[in-house]
Amino acid sequence: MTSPRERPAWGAIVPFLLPATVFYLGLTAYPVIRTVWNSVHEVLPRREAYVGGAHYVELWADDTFWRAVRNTVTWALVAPFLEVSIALLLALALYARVPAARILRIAWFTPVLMSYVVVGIVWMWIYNYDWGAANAILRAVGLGHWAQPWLGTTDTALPALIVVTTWMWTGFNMVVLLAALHALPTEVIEAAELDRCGWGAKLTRVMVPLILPTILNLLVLSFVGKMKIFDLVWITTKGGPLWSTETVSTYVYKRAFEWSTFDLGYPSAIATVWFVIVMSFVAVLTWMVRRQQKLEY
Amino acid sequence: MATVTLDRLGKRYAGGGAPAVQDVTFEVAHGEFFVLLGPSGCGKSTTLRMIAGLEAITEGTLAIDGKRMNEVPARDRDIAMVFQSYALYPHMSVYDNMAFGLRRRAMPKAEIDRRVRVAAAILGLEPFLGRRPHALSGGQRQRVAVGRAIVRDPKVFLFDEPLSNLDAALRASTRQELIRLHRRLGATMIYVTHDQVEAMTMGDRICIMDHGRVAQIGAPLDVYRRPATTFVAGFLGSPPMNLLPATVADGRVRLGEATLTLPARVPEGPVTLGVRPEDLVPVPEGPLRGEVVAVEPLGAETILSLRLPGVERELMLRAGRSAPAGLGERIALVAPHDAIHLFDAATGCRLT
Amino acid sequence: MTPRRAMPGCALAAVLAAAALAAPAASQEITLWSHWAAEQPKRQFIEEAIRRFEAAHPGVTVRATWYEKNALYAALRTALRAGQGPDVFYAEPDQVEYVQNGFLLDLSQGIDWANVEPWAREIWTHGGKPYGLPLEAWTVELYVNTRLLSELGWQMPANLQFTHGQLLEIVRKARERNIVPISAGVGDRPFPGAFLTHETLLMRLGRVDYGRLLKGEIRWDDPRVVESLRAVRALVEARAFPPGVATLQLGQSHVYFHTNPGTVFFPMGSWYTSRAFNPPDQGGQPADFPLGILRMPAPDNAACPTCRTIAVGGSYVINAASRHPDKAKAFLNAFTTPEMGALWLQNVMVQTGIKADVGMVTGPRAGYFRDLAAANEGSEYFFGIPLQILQGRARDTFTQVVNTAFISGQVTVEEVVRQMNAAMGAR
Amino acid sequence: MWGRVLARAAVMLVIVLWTMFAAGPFLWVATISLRTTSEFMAAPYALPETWRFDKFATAWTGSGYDTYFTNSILVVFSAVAIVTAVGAMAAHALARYRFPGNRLVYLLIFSTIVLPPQITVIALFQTLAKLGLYDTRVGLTLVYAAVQLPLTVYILESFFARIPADLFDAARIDGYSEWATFWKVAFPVAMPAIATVVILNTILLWNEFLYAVVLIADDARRTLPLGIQKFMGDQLEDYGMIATGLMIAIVPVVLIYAIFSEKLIQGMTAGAVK
Repeated sequence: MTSPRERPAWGAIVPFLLPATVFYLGLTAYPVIRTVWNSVHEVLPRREAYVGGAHYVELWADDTFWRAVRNTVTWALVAPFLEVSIALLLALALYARVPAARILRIAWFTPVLMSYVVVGIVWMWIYNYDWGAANAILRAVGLGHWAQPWLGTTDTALPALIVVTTWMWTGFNMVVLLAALHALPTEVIEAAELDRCGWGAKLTRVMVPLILPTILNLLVLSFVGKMKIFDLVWITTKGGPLWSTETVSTYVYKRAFEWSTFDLGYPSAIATVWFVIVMSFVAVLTWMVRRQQKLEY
Repeated sequence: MATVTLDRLGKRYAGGGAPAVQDVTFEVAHGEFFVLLGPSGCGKSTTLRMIAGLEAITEGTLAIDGKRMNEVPARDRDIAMVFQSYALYPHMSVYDNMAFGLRRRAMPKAEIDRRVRVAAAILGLEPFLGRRPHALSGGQRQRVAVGRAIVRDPKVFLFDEPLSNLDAALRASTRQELIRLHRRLGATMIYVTHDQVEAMTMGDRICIMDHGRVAQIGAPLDVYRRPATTFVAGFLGSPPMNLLPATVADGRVRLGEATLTLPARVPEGPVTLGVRPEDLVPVPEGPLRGEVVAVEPLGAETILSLRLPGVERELMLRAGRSAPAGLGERIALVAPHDAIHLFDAATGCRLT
Repeated sequence: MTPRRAMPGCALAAVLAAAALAAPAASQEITLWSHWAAEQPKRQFIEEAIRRFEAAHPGVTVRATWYEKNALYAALRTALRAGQGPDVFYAEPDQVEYVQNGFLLDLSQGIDWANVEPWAREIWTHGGKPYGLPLEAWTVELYVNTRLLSELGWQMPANLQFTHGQLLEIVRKARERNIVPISAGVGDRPFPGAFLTHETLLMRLGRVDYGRLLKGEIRWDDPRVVESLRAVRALVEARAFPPGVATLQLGQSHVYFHTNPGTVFFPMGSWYTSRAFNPPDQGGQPADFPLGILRMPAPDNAACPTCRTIAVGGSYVINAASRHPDKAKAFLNAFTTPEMGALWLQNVMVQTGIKADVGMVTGPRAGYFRDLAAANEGSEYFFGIPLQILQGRARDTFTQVVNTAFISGQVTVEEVVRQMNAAMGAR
Repeated sequence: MWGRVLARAAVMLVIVLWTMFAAGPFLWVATISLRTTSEFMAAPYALPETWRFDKFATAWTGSGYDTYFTNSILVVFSAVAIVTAVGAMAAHALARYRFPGNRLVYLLIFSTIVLPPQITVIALFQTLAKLGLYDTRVGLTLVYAAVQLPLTVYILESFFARIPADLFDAARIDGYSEWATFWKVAFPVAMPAIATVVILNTILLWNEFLYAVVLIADDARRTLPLGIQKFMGDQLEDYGMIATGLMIAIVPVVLIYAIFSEKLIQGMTAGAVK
C-alpha cells in the first residue's frame, strides 16, 4: 500500500542524489561534451586550435572509417540473430525437460563471464592455422582442405570473430529466454495442447509470440553490445587483415592513441559521429520494440 | 495519554483536484478508543496519516494535548502507529523490530530490554523474540507490530486497518485482544477501518467519513440507530438499511402503492424512506405488500427480497430461522413507527 | 546530518590512502621503460649496464620495467600525452612524433657523441639536435637453414646472394617436398612481412629512387615498382610463405623457422639472435642448428644488387618531463664507451650505433658474427625501413597492404599499387 | 513412437554439441595451463601427464601476476564499494521521492547504459591527465565507479521501488531521519539486490579492458586484463605459461560464479527481462 508521495523533501533528496550527480556530471556528461568540443579542434599535446568542421569533412572521405562502420554494423546486425536464434533453440531443448538442465544452464552461461582478453587469446589459439582446434577438427573429419588461418584472411576474419561473440553470448540469451519460457502461464500452453496443436504449431503460434517482447529486448541488447565492441578485436586482429575487422572502437583508439599523430580532435570527431549513429539506432529500435509490445498487449 | 483535537483539518494535494480531506473536526478524549470508519478512498487513512505526521496538513489545525502539532515532525509527536501491512523490518529480529524505535531515543539498554520483554509478555511473543518476521504467522506479525507500538509508551496509538490482512477467525480473536489491550493500557487510540463490525465492537465512538468529510460521529449504537445521512444508513448494518424513494403528502408517506403513517412532521415532497430489514414484521394485513423474489436461508436467519408494486428497488427483510413465505408468494409487512427513518431525497440528510 | 554521511567518503579515502602508500619514493630513482621483455641477451646487457652505473653513481638507482613492444608503445603514447611517463625509455627512430611534440629531451650536451657512429646519430637528429642514443643497429638478412637447403639440392652461393629466379625454384622444390619455404610472421608487427618487398624495391630502384618512392616523389605504378612487386608476387603464388602468415606472430615465426615445423629461409632483421640465441626451451634455436646468412635475393635488372637497408633499432631517449634529466643523461652516457659497445656485440650479437671493434667479439658465437660480416661485405646501405619513413595513413596502408595482405596473397599487384598511390597522395 | 524417440535424440544431440562447444575451450586452456609449452606443442590436445601446478606459482611471482592481481582487487573492490553506495543512494532517492525532474534524471542515467565508451574515453583521458589522476589506481577506480553507475542505479531503483512505503513511514514514526532510515532500513532490506549488483559489477570490472588500457600505463599499476595482454606479444610462443596466466584470471570469476551463480545470472539478465 503506497501512499501518494510527499511534496519534494529537498533536504533529503539532495544529499542522496549529490554523489551520483557529481560522478555523472564529472565522469560521464562532461567527457561527452568535451569530446564534442574536441571534435571541432585540433588537440595536440601543446596546442589546441579551432578547426571548425574540418575533421568532419575529412571523416566523410575517410575510407577506413566507413569500412569500420560497415564492419561494425554488419557485426551488430548478424550477431544478434545468430545468438538469439541459437539461444532459442537451446532454451527450447532445455525447456523440454532434459536431465541436468540446471547444470547445463549454468555451464552454458559461463563464457559470458570471461574477459574479452581471455576469450580473445583462447580463440586465437583455436583459430591457429597449424595446431588450432578449428583446423584440427576439420582435418580429423577429412576436410583438411578447408583449413584456414581463420583470423588471417579478409574473407574469414570477421565471420570468425562473429563466431566468437556468438559463442560468448548465446548462453546468456538462452538463460533469459528460458526464464521467459518458464514464466509463461501454463494454462496457455495447456490450452494449446487441448487444441491438439502439434509441437511445431505450439511453438510458432503460442510460445514464440508470447515471449516476443523478450526476444526483441535481447536483440536490441546484443545489437548495442556489438556496436561497442573493442577488446576482442584489439586482442585478436587489431582490425586486420586489410581493415576487414576494423571496428569503430578500434579505429578511434588507433587514431587517438596508436597513430603517431597525437591529435585527439579527429578521433573525437569519429566518436561523436558514432555516438549520434548509435543513439539514433537505439532510439529507433526502442521505439520499434515499444510499438511491437503495444501490439502484443 | 492525551487528547487529540482536529479543527477543520484538510488535505489538498499539489496536483489539484478535489481535496482528499476537508473540514474534519473532532476531539478524541483521554483514553478513548476512537474509530474512523468508511469505505476505501473516503479520506480516513489520510486523516490518520496527518495525525501521525506522515502527511503534511494543508488546512486546519491538529493539536495533541492542546498543543498545535501541524509543523511538528512525526518523531516528535509521541505517537505510535500500527500499519495495515505491519511494516515490520524484514532484516531485523522480532526483538530488534520492537527495540528499533527506542534505540533512536538514546534510552539505556536495560530499559529497552525491560520494555521489550514486558510488551512481549503482554502479547505472548516471548518465544519468538529471536525470529525474523518472515518466520512468523500473520497473527504473530500483527502482534509484533502492536508490540512495537506498545514499547514506545506513546501518548496516542494509531491503527491503520491493522486486522485486514488476517483471516476471518483470527480477526475476531485479535479484535478481542485489542479491546483487552485498550482496557489494560487505557491509552488514547485512533483506529481506522472499513469493517463496520470492528467499528461497532471496538469503538467508544465512531466517526464515519464519506468523500473526505465527516458524515457522523457518535457512539456505535447511536449511529446505528439514528444514522444522520443515507450514506451512514446504507454503510452500517448487514444487510444494510432499505432505502426507498417515497413521497410525503397529506401527512402520509407514499411508497409505491403502499401508504404509511408519518413518524414525525416533515415537509411535503419526495423523500428517501429508510427501514432496517430486521425492523420489518410480517403481519397478515400489513401495509407493505409484495412478492418474494429471492430467499436466502442463512441458518440462524433468513433474508427475503420483496418486490413492492410501484417501487423500483427491492425490499430486504430479515426473518427468523424459517421463511415466512416461499419464493413467488405474496407477503404483507409492517414496520414499527420508530423504525421508519426519513431522509431528504436530494441531500440525503435525516429529516426526522 | 549524522556521521553515517561519511560512508561513501570513507571508501574513497581508503582508495586514496592505498594509492598513496603504493606511490614510489621519487628522490634519486630513474625510471626506465624498455622493450625486450622476452629478449634475454639485451635485457642482460642493460641490467649489466645499470649495475655498473649504480656502482659508479652511489645514491642513484635505476628502476627498469620490461615490456612487450606493443604494450610499451601503447603505454608510452598515453603517458607522454598526459605529461607523465618514465625518465628514460625505449624508442625507435621512426617515432619522430615524439620529437615533433616536444616529448624528448635534447641530447646535444652531456653525451659523448664521439663514441657514437655518425650515421646513427644522424638518424636521431632533428633540427640539428640529437634526441636518441642509438644502441641497436640492424640490417635486413636472409637467414637460411643450410641443411634443408642442401637436402633440396642447393648450395650456398659464393656471393651469398640468390637471384629471384633461383629463389623461386627453391621455393617450388621445397613445396614439392612439403616443406614451407619461407618463414614470416606479421600478426603483431607492422614490418617483417615487408622485408622481402622493400629490399627488392631498393635493389631494383637504387638508393636514390627508392628514397623518392618512399617520399611520394615516384608513383607506385612506375614500371620498375610493378616489376619488383610481380617478382615477390610470383613467390607468394608459389606458396612461399606459411599459410598462417597473417596471424603468425613475430616470436612464433622464429620458432616456425628453426624448430616447428622448420623452413628453408627466414628474412629477418639481424636482431634475429636476440630470440634465436635464447635457450631452446625459451624459444631459441636448437643447439646444432645449421644457420646460414644470405643477402636478400637480387631481382632482375637490379640497379643496385649490393644495396641493403640498415636501420637503427632500439634506442634510449629521455623524457622532456623527467625530473632528473641530468641523472638520466649520465645514465645514457654510461653506454657510450667502446667497452660497452663491445659488451653489446658480445652479448647480443647485433650491430650497434656505439663505436665498437667487431674483432673484440670472442667466444662460441664469434662465428655467427663473422658470417654476418661476410654477408654485409661490400654493401651499400640505405638508412631506415619504410615504416620509419612513412607517416599517418601512408604508414597504416603500407602496414596493412604490403606487410600483411600482399604476402598472405590477399591482394594483387594492381591492388597494392592502387592503395599505395591513394595513401601516398592522401598524405 | 519412433518420431518421438528421434526428436528426443535430436534434442540430446544439440545439447551435447553445444555443451562441448561452450565448455571445450576452457577445458583445453585448463589442460594447457598444467603442461609445458614443449609438451603442448608435441600434442596440443593431450591431457597433462604430470600435473604441473608449480606453473601457477611461477606465473604468480615470475610474471608479475601477483602485482596485477593485487591491482585488480584494489581497483575493482574500491570501485564496487563506491558505486554501490553512490548508486544505492541515488536509486533510493529516485524510487522514494517524487520531485520535479525525477524521471528526467532517471532517464538520463539509464540512457547512459547504451552509451558507446568511445565517446567518453578520450575526454576521460584528458581530464584525468589534467587532474593528475592519469596512470593512477584512484583515477581508474573513479572511472570504473562512474561507468557502472547507470546499471547499478537501474537495477537498484526497480528494487527500491518495490519496498513498501509503510516501512519508511514506520521508521519515521520510530524517530529516524531520512538519512538514517536509508542506511538502517532501505539498504539492509535491499540486500538481495545489493548483493546482485555487487557481484555483477565485480565481474564486469574484473574483465574491463578499454578504460584500463587507456588510463593505466605503468606496469606496476596494471590490472589483470592488461597484464595478460602485456604477455601475449613476444611471449606468445610460450603457450603453456600464458595458459597458466589465463587460468589465474579465470579462476576467481569461476569461483564467484560457482558460489553465486543464481544471483549473478539474475543480475546479468535483469536488464533483458521485463
